[in-house]
Amino acid sequence: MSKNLTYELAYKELKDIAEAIDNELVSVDVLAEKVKRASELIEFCQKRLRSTEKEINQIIRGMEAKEE
Amino acid sequence: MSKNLTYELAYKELKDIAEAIDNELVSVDVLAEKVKRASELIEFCQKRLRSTEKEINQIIRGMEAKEE
Amino acid sequence: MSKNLTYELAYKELKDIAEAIDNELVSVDVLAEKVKRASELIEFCQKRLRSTEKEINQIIRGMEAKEE
Amino acid sequence: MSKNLTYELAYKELKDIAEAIDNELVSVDVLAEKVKRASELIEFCQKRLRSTEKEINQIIRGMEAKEE
Amino acid sequence: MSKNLTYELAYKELKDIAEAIDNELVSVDVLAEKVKRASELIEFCQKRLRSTEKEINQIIRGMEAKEE
Amino acid sequence: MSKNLTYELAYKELKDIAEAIDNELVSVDVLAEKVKRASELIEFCQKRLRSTEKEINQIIRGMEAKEE
Amino acid sequence: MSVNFSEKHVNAMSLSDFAGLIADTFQKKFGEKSYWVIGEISNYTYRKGSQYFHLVEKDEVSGKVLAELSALSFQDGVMEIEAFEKSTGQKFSNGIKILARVSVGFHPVYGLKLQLHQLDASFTIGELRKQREATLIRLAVENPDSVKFVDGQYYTRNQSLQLPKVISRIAVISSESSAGLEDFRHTLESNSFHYSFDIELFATKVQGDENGKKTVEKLIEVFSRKNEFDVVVLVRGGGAQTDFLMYDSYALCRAVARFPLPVFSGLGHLKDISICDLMSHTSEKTPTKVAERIVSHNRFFEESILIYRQQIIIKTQRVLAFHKENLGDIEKSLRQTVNEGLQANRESLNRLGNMITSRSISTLFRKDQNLAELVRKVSTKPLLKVGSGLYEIDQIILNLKSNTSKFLKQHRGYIEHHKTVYRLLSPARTLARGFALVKQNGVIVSASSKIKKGDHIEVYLTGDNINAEIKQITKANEQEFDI
Repeated sequence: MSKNLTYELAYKELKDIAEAIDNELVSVDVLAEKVKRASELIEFCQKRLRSTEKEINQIIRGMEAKEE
Repeated sequence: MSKNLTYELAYKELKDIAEAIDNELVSVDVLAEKVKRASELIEFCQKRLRSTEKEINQIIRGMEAKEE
Repeated sequence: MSKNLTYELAYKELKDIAEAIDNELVSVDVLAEKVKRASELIEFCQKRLRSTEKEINQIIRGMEAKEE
Repeated sequence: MSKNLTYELAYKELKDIAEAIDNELVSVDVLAEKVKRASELIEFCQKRLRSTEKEINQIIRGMEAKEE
Repeated sequence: MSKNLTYELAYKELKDIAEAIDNELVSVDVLAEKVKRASELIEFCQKRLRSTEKEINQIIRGMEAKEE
Repeated sequence: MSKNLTYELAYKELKDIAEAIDNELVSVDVLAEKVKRASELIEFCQKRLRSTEKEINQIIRGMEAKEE
Repeated sequence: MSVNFSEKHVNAMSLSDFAGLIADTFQKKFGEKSYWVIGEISNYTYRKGSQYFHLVEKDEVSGKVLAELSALSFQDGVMEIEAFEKSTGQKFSNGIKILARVSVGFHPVYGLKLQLHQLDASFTIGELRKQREATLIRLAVENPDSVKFVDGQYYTRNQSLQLPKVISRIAVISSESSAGLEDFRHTLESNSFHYSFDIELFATKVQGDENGKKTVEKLIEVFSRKNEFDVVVLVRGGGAQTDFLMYDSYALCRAVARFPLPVFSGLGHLKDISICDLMSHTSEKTPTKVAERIVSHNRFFEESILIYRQQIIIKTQRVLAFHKENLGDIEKSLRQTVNEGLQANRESLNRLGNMITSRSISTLFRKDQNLAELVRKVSTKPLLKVGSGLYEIDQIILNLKSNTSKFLKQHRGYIEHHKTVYRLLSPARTLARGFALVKQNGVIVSASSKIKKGDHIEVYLTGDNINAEIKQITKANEQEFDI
């Protein structure tokens, strides 16, 4: 997976795939391939979300600590 | 059977044959031949679908495994 | 009987004869002859139908066998 | 943090960040970074407020002393 | 504080500062400075009032003395 | 105090001072000065009411001496 | 010459005899009779208990003397005059018109004399009133700029003059010895406020000042020094009723009405006020009252400046108090707003901080949800699609099976049909049903037209062939065989 991939790009691509699948625009021939790509993007996005969440929680804890 | 045959093409041809038979547009002379072709296409499509199914199930299982 | 005769041609000829007789275009002189031709054509067609049926049944049985 | 940063500028930047986050204009990719910046700005502003308050209290005490 | 400062000018400036603070036109950055200036102006005005009062009381006492 | 000062002028000036003070048109800066002037005008009128022309000239000379 | 002289001398009478004759004639003619006569008094004098005067009649237009007789009064007349003066409020003196009952006498030494017996005071009062009214009308008519009569009231230029704020320089026109002047001076100089005044007397004889001429002259004198005075005061000595008529005189009243300094009058009269009082700026009944009026005018001024002083003192203290309070308020509000401002800033910082953290967490949560939604879509739909593909294929198989067998069955049907038709059409089966085949010379005959009587034909039946000869031909009823 490209190093330049961002959450936004990944999410966008994922959404396009999901919509195409939802609207049955993906032929059986490439269906598995698309699902594979989607699963990669999902993993990427989830990792990104979790790391961001962790990072933000740390910042918030830092702020709270200073406030006290 | 051609290597370039795709599920879409196969399905399309299969459907055309089925419709032609249904509408009695197939002469008795080629009926057996058409049915033969249909049986080959059916086999192709079924294989394709089953393999796709298997593949997708694996991907999904993989995703679920990572999520846990 | 010509080797090139097909079910379609045979059925067509049979139909033409039937129509000609119906329109009284066939004299008694040739009637016997026509009736003879017709009986040959009928036999041809029946054979064709039987062989086609047999063939198709084999194909379908083959499909069913694979399916199981 | 820049030496030229003023409370006004800091507050303005903070408000912009808050608005952008509120309007979901901040992508996940930079969200943590923005929150980090916001926490720094808040700290800066709080320090500023505390020092200003201290200074003003001194002035007011000075006034009261003269009044008596 | 300027030697040319008059009560009117001082009072005007004081009022402007008070209004600006009341209307939140004074940024936190200069608040302490403004409050400092205001405290100086208040002191100046109070001194002025006291000296004027003293002077006037003397004049009035002089007037009353003459009447008797 | 001018030799040309008459009751009329003194009265007018006194009235103006009283009205100005009443309407708060006299700033604190000149308030004492105005009150002083008023007390002089009143003294002038009162003395003059009780003195002959000769005595008045002496009073005025005395006031002028003070003014210098 | 001498004879004539002597003759004349013989006839001549001594003057006393002649005077006696005149006296006798007067005595005979008038005796003790008395007459009511109208005339104006002039040349009035008083000697040894008697009044001597002339009665004069003048032409009203030209003023030319039409008659003038001398008169005197003895005991009864003197008493009449006293009563007259009492009831008219007017001294019996020159210029007064009277209605008098008189007797006529002639004295050898003093000549013709009228003796006053009785006076009709009401006539004189009426005359005076008439005269007074005439003077007032004349003042208004001849001096429209300085005397105006509006709504029963006289307004003069003098009245319209503004009094100076303080009256201190006073020109007094009075007789030097007048008691009124003394009262006036005393009241002014002993005022309780110790105001000082510069009083200059312009002395004039009020007694015998006919038509106020002397007073007018004094007014002119004051006029020439008008800048040295604030007001002119006319006072008349108090005590007995003195000559009052001059204050109704046209000349004096006109001068007062037009005078450029305010004129105060204190004429000490008790009855009617004089025309001069009407024309003057301010009139009081007595000189003392005029003086009091002047003192109170000055007092009014002093009080008004003292009121200003009081106002200034009070207001100044108020101004100072107001400013003190203002300063206090500003200081207080400054402290409050500064604290509030800091508090507000603190609160808004907290608000922003909370918003940023809560919003970013909720954003992440929502993104998670969005992602889950996509995961759901991506993981369910493909399997459904594959499943439906398999189902479709099964359907196609089923259709294919039934359609092909249906198709073949149909074709078998068609062929069976043809088979039946041709079986029915074979000639052998036709003959078997009783039909016969007719041939002539080996050719099948389908119509009778070709056969003639005597021709030989072969008739084919099932099982047998018959040779036959034609004996008769009849037209057949074709309908019998038409199906």
